[in-house]
Amino acid sequence: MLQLYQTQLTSRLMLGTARYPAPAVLADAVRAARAEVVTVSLRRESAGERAGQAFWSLIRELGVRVLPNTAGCHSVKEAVTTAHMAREVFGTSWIKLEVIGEDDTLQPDVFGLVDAARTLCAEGYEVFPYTTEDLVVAERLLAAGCRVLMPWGAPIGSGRGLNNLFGLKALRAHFPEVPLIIDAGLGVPSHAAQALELGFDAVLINTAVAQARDPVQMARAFAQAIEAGLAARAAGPIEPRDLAVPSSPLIGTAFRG
Amino acid sequence: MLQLYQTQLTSRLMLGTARYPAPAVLADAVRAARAEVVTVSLRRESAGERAGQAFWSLIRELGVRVLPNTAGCHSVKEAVTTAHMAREVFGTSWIKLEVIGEDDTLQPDVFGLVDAARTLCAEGYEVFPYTTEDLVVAERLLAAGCRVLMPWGAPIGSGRGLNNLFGLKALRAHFPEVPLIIDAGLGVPSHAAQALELGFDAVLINTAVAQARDPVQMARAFAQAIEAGLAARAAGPIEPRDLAVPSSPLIGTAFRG
Amino acid sequence: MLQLYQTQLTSRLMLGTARYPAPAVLADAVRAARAEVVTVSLRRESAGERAGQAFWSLIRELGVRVLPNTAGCHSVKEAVTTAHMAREVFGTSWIKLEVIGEDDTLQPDVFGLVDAARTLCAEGYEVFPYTTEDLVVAERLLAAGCRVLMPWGAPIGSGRGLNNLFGLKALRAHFPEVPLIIDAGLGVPSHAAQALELGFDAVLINTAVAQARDPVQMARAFAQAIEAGLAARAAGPIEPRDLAVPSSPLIGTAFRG
Amino acid sequence: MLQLYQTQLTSRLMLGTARYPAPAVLADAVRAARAEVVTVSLRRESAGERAGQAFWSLIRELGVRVLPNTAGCHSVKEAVTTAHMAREVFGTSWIKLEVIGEDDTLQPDVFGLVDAARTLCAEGYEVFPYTTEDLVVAERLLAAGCRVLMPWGAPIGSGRGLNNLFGLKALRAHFPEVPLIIDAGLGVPSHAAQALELGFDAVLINTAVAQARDPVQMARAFAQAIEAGLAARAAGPIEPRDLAVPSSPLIGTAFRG
Amino acid sequence: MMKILVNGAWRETRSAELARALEELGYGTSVVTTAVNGEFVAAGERPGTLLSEGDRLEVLAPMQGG
Amino acid sequence: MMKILVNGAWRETRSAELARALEELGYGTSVVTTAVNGEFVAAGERPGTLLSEGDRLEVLAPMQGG
Amino acid sequence: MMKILVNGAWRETRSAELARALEELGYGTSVVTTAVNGEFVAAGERPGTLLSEGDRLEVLAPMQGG
Amino acid sequence: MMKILVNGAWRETRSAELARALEELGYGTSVVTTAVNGEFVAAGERPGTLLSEGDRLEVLAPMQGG
Repeated sequence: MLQLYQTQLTSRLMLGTARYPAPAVLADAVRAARAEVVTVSLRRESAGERAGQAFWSLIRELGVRVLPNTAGCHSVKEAVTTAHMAREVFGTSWIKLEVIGEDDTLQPDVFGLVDAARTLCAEGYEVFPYTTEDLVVAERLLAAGCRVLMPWGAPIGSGRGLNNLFGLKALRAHFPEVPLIIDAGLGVPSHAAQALELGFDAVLINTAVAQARDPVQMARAFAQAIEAGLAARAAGPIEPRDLAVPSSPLIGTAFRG
Repeated sequence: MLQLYQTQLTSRLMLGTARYPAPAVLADAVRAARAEVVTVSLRRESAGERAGQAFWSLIRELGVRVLPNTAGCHSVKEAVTTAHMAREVFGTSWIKLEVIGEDDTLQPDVFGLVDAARTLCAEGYEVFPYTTEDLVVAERLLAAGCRVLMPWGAPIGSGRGLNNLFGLKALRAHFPEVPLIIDAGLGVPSHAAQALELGFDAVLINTAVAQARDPVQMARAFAQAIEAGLAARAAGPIEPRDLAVPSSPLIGTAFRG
Repeated sequence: MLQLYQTQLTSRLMLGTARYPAPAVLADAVRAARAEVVTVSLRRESAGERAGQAFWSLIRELGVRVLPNTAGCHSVKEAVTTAHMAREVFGTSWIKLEVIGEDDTLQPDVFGLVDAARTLCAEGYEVFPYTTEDLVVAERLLAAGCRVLMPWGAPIGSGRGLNNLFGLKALRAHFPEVPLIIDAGLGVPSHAAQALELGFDAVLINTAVAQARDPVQMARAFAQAIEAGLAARAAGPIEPRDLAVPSSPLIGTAFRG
Repeated sequence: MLQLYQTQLTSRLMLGTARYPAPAVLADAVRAARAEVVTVSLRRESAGERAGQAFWSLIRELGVRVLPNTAGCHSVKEAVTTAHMAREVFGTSWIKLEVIGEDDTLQPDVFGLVDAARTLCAEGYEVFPYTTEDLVVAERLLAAGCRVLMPWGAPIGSGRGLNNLFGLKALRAHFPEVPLIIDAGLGVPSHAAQALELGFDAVLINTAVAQARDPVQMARAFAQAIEAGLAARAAGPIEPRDLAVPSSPLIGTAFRG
Repeated sequence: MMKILVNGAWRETRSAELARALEELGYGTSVVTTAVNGEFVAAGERPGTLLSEGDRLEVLAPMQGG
Repeated sequence: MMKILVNGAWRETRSAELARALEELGYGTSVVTTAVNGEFVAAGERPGTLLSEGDRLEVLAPMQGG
Repeated sequence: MMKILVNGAWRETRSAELARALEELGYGTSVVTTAVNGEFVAAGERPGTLLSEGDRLEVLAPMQGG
Repeated sequence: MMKILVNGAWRETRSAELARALEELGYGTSVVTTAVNGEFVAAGERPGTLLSEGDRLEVLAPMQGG
């Protein structure tokens, strides 16, 4: 079981809800992934279209917990206001805090992030900060009151996998007790399995599922790979070696005088 | 379904039977892996101990297909004789052909391998040659009559994963129709998932399962990861990109004038 | 020519002065490297030993420009006071600003770094901040008044080379006009050549030279590699490709019908 | 000094002569590289054009040793006949033996290579076989009489650098006394420096110089990088570490109670 | 009549009170959340919140997000 | 009595016939496969196969393998 | 006599004035730079700077650095 | 007159002797090396080497190579 604030979760796969070809595909993907948490966002609602209402009905039918994000926010003020609005409409104190610092890489502005986290934690939010692998930033976020961190694997939507393996391993080693969820940048299930094998607690996937040719099958594949990675971590993997070790025993080999 | 010679298989995970802490663990691991094929070997039998008899009973009870290997053979002659002996005792024409060329890396002797493959294919064996990622060697093995290839991922027992990714991708691209089974060198389930994602047809694992702290759980983890990799390949993964793409749509973003 | 604040430099190799086997070796290494800038530090002087006096004489005889650092400082206050003291004793407004955030990786505390940089830039210092590859931090340092950045290659003394290649390339691409000096973590000359090939302007080396078996020869090797990397960048390298292109022309090949 | 058969060489950079924008550029590049050996080839000569005569005059004026290749040969027979012809026209027993097995990657046909090497060594040629990193193939080439090996770095013209680092290191470790020259696939000088740092004896470059925007400057850059790599190897580099080690001594740090 | 900026577009509203203005603008039964001039206004405060000419009103609803 | 090398160790056997020699050596009911001087001898050929002094006999059985 | 912490060690000094105290402590002709209680004191200010019992004095000099 | 394949193209030559045929084909003073039907013919053997109708003659010269 994974504990995030007061919530116990079985699934280690969180799913983003954006960029699917159709709402029904999203719903099937969530079910295939056996996801217990999905991320959601806020946008301007047109009185005529009422697109948000349909989306919200869909999500509620899925019976999953929602983790609202502050995607697109570039300032502390925007992020905090968005968090306030999200709590009202989604009825949860969870907030995936994004303060974007740079539009090409969509990377976190770690300064704004820590400020906004401090404000929101003080107001009783349960903050899931989208951050980098920087240990010192992580320390500040924990000091601000965060009890979960969401380090990036690679830039959002890039599909590159765990880009800075060394840095991510150091982060994991440094905070053995803090739930760490890899958010963003994974492309294929083996990336997710690797994250769990390295000891990360969960993974949030969006683009890699939603933009696959078959999102539902891909959601299922990620779920399996994540279970595999978690199990492998628990099963005590072998250490990599430089030289070969024979798997078939050499004692009793025939034709050896 | 995967067709290897005349045999149709569902499972993409073959399991080696060596180096387990106990026979019962091996049996449980095979079941947990849902493996349909296990590799076996021959060794000198002591009349008193009759160790081979007990092992052979165990394997037969598992009801899996066996793929005998020629592990430890350093010459064509040894490998061919071993194949003859294996066919008799295991009652199968399948032979995992290993001709070892170098003891540190246990790497294939590609010259002896092609010679032995030619002889055995002519004698009606269904040869599974343990080879490198060398395209030209692969071509020769196919010309010799092999219909399946088993390229190494990394040196046996090293647990390094797919060492020469570029070379292995080239091999896959070059022989789109030939069943290719990654044999040797994988350490964790994410390595196996990656192999399937890249289009390899199956994976043979031994040390990474047998020497894990909990082999049974690790066997299950590999099985899941391999299913995940296969499904992901079929589901059409996204292409990796250099720059970030927002997963939350930017249209309708609040606070933007 | 490389311009760092008002100073024009020819050499792209800066040398640290610590951890050499003997002062004479340091002096020879500086000469072999044809370095124009060396980094220095401050420490507690014992009235009896006067070790600092001897070191300072040695450096002055070398006729190089010094870049004092704030090594070992963990707070803004310490770093700023150290900078004040360094300016007095070394007679330069240059300061290599280090605010260490984590003792295992000796990585920058980017929060303290930006604060200290703001203070020191306002006081007229020419600040060389030791930072990470984080683009947003870089933006803040530039906004604070820094005109040069010193991103790490890898943790200090690790000798790993450019650890986060993707992040460092993004940093270079993002600030094409800012002098970027790779500081820390390089192990061998090929690492330094690579940094210059990627467009970084200079490299600061200490451990890799000082702790080599022959520091003087290693200093010369780094100098050459850095010149090579700079020249290669200017010479317009080929793009890497996936498939092979024959270097010997195929037109006119013999024996082709 | 590097001894290749009976010849002592100072330079560790061999240069290919193909694909330069103009003959004068080639000549300048050879001089800038301070190369002592260049590779050459044979092609069909048109009686009217006499292109070969002009090229041959150019090479002779450079006063370098030539290493003729058998580029484009796909069979043992072609390669052996080409070697015979090359010896006559170039007046050298040196032959860079290429037997191409696959046109996409231009990779060696290691079977044909060993056969042709055996024939040519028996005829008194000094054979420089273009081969893969395969240890067993290397063993066969040495048994055939080769005293120098030319393993590929990556497919010809790909510019990828040392593709299979693990395999190449194993090759170097396995044959500590055999001159090993990296042939093909390098793109930038840092790749070449790395090859020398790893203990390879020399490097043959063609495309990366000839197709650079400024081949002459690039030739000089490669020469420098190779000298740097060689010197670094001799100077005893530091070992890479996982954790950071401070380069500025911590003893005597100010403000520490 | 008063001009305010609703989700970035100029709209006219007769009512100065936020709750009524929302109804007037067609959001009567929708699940939305609001901010005025960058400050969150909770649903319970909408009846007492008065808009002024030129105010920036954000009316947001659930959307897909990553 | 004849000395032969059985699985790399010198053993004595009375019978020169492979099938009987195997029984004598204690492999009577075991699932084994044999080679004499590096050549495979199938089970069906064991009765007619005669061993000579100094022959190398391999008696192999199933084992764990990777 | 006054006790102060010089580079982390307790020392006694007769003079309360920083410039004289430095001479007394043996730093008369050295190239050093000083801080009192974590604040930089420039060389020119040393004559007018008075130390108090328990003050922390840092006397630093150039050293090797990376 | 005889037809032979010179560097992959059909040419006619009056002389059957390789040395003369090369002169006839315009290679008189060039540094070239030759093969007939895939076999190397050294310069010294050209005078005594006779060509036959349909022979494949390669006339190669130094070229750029990698």
